[in-house]
Amino acid sequence: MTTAVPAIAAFDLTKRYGGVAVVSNISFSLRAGSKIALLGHNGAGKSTLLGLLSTLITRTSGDASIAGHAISTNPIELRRNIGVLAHLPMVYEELSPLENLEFFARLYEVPEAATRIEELLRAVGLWRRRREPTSILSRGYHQRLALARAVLHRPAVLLLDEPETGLDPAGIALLDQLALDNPAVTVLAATHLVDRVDRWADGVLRLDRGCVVEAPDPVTAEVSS
Amino acid sequence: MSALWQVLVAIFWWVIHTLLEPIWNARWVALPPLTGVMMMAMIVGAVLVAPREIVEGEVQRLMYIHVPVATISYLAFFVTAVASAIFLIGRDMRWDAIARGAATVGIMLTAFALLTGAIWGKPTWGVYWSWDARLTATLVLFLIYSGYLLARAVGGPNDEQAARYAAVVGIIGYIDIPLIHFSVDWWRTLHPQRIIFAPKPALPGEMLLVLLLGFLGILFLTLWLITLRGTTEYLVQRADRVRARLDQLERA
Amino acid sequence: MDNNLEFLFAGFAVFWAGLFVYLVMLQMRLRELQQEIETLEERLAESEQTEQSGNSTPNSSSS
Amino acid sequence: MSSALAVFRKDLQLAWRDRSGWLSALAFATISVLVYSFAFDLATADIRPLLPGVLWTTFLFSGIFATSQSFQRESETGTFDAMLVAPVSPSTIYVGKLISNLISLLIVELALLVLTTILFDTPLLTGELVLVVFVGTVGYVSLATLLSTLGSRGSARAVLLPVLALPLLVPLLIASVRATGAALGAPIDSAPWLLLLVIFALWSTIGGALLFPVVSER
Repeated sequence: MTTAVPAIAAFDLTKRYGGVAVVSNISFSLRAGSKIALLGHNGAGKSTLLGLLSTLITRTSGDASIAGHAISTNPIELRRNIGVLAHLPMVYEELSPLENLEFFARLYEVPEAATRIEELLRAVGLWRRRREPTSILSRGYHQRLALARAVLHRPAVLLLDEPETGLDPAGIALLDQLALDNPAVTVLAATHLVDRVDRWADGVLRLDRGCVVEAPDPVTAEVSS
Repeated sequence: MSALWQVLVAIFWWVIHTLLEPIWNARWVALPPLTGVMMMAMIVGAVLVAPREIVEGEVQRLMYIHVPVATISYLAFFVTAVASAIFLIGRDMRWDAIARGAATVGIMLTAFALLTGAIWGKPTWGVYWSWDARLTATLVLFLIYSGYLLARAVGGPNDEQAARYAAVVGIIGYIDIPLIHFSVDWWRTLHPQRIIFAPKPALPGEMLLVLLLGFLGILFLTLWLITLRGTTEYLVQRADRVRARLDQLERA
Repeated sequence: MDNNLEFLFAGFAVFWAGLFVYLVMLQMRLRELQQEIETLEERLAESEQTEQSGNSTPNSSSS
Repeated sequence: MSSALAVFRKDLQLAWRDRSGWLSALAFATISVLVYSFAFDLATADIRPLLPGVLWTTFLFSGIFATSQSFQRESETGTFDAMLVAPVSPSTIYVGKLISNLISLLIVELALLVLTTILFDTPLLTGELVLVVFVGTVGYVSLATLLSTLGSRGSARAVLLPVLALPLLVPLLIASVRATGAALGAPIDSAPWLLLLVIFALWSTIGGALLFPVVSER
């Protein structure tokens, strides 16, 4: 009987650019379902850590695993379980919100994609304008569309890089509903809105110059059958 | 990775460590004198020992430099391709330094081949450049690996992304060689038949001997240059790493 | 056809001179780099001292 | 493979919606042909020996130019990362992008063939010629798609890509020009140029698919 497999875990994860270790021997483990705020000054390595965990950035040494899949051995299986939100909008400006989600639904092979897409577009308030080219939508709607793309395939883990950027209060409420307050999901979100953190986060992972200075207590003894 | 693949990789590294390591360690001791002796023998051979070619006259003695240099430049690019492949597998930046060093040496060798070929060609065929199949192939290689260096220079000495990209160019460039030779050979050939590698050697004994000296001389020279150049690239990487480390500390 | 000695000398000169210049440049570059690395590593050792004594935050090791 | 089709369909949608990509390649190709016509005085001279060279240099330059544009757009808006984060191997993304680049460039090339047929009143759209153009385009597009991931450092990239790709494409250029010449009825020389083209196309497609994950890493 496997108890408490950490949703996200890192083992001496390191990323070196030339002589500088931007992420240096980082180890932590996060319980499934927990909501962790990733804090730290600019250049502390937050985005690089999120990039390493989402397999977008290749590690220099060490390892990490998400939902039991290691980035070193089966990154494809790992990516099935993560939803990613980064600085760049990561949506196609020339395609409409509907076409954007249809493409990603095919890429992720989402079952009954049409209903899922409609449900999400309605949730983020883009259903009425689903056929217009995304380029004419405001930055906030880009972020909402990106959020919808991140949760489209119902991932167990969400890796969000400053998800609040560009969102108005209604958008932030959506972020809470879809991700931060969603019990079924583990979230690791880098954020600068520190005053909101204690409202949604049940733990903090703080980085300083590539090292962990504060982390939630590691997932207790793993007993696997 | 499948078990078989891991076994192969393990054997590969065992070969590298047990066989090549000692040779690699002895490089500074062995290579310079060997190169010196061989090059001396080559000069004496080319100028004095080898008989004068009746038709082409004295300038034909350039063959003892041109042919070895043109041939061994392929070895330099082979080192680049293999070092690039090892870098892509092990991601160890030292192999990137060796690949880059070998490419630089390879480009220099091809430049010498083209130059001596032109100087040899002028009195013999009346033209500096004759679009001959083999010279053209050498020129194409010169361009490909100049592109390799340009692609590598896009990033800094320790820029892994630029190193990976350049490694791909280094490997593709080498695999392209047979295709280049086929297309260029069918396209045009003026060069005298391969007098050395022709089934029956058209060269008298002494010429062959001196040519062999030339090959050995250029071979050791190339190995020595690749080691020198590789070490330089490695030191550039180390300096860049320490400098980056210093910036980080001073900025903090 | 045998008065092409000047081409022979030209060919040899190009090769040997080019090689010699390249080797000399390479050796100088190598020596210069070795010195530069020594000075850089001394400065690094010093500033790592000041960093250790200065504050206790852990810092990453350099390779 | 379905994800490769997804990438392919999305790219075609993109190419249709944002026509600037391949339209600028078509404009570039057309202008090149006109420039060659003036330069080589193609109006009067017997163009048969020159036409294959004119066609293929135009194809190569406009193809490399269009492929690098399409990739730069994806990497700037972060959509390339969005695909890399999907549970698919980068090679399937490469296959998807390869096919969509191939289709849009084949359209540009066929349009150019029609234009050249009109301009120089020579029957170009023969079966054999279209086959040669297809195989040659597969060859250079697969290499260009692989190399278009070159890191973009300012303007250097727009120049650097052709400088990097063209020497590698020399065998393809020679073979395609000779095969096109043969297709146009030039005196057949013994070399099996189409075979060399097919080998090159296979070589660069397989090499591209295998090496794409390496160049798409960050």
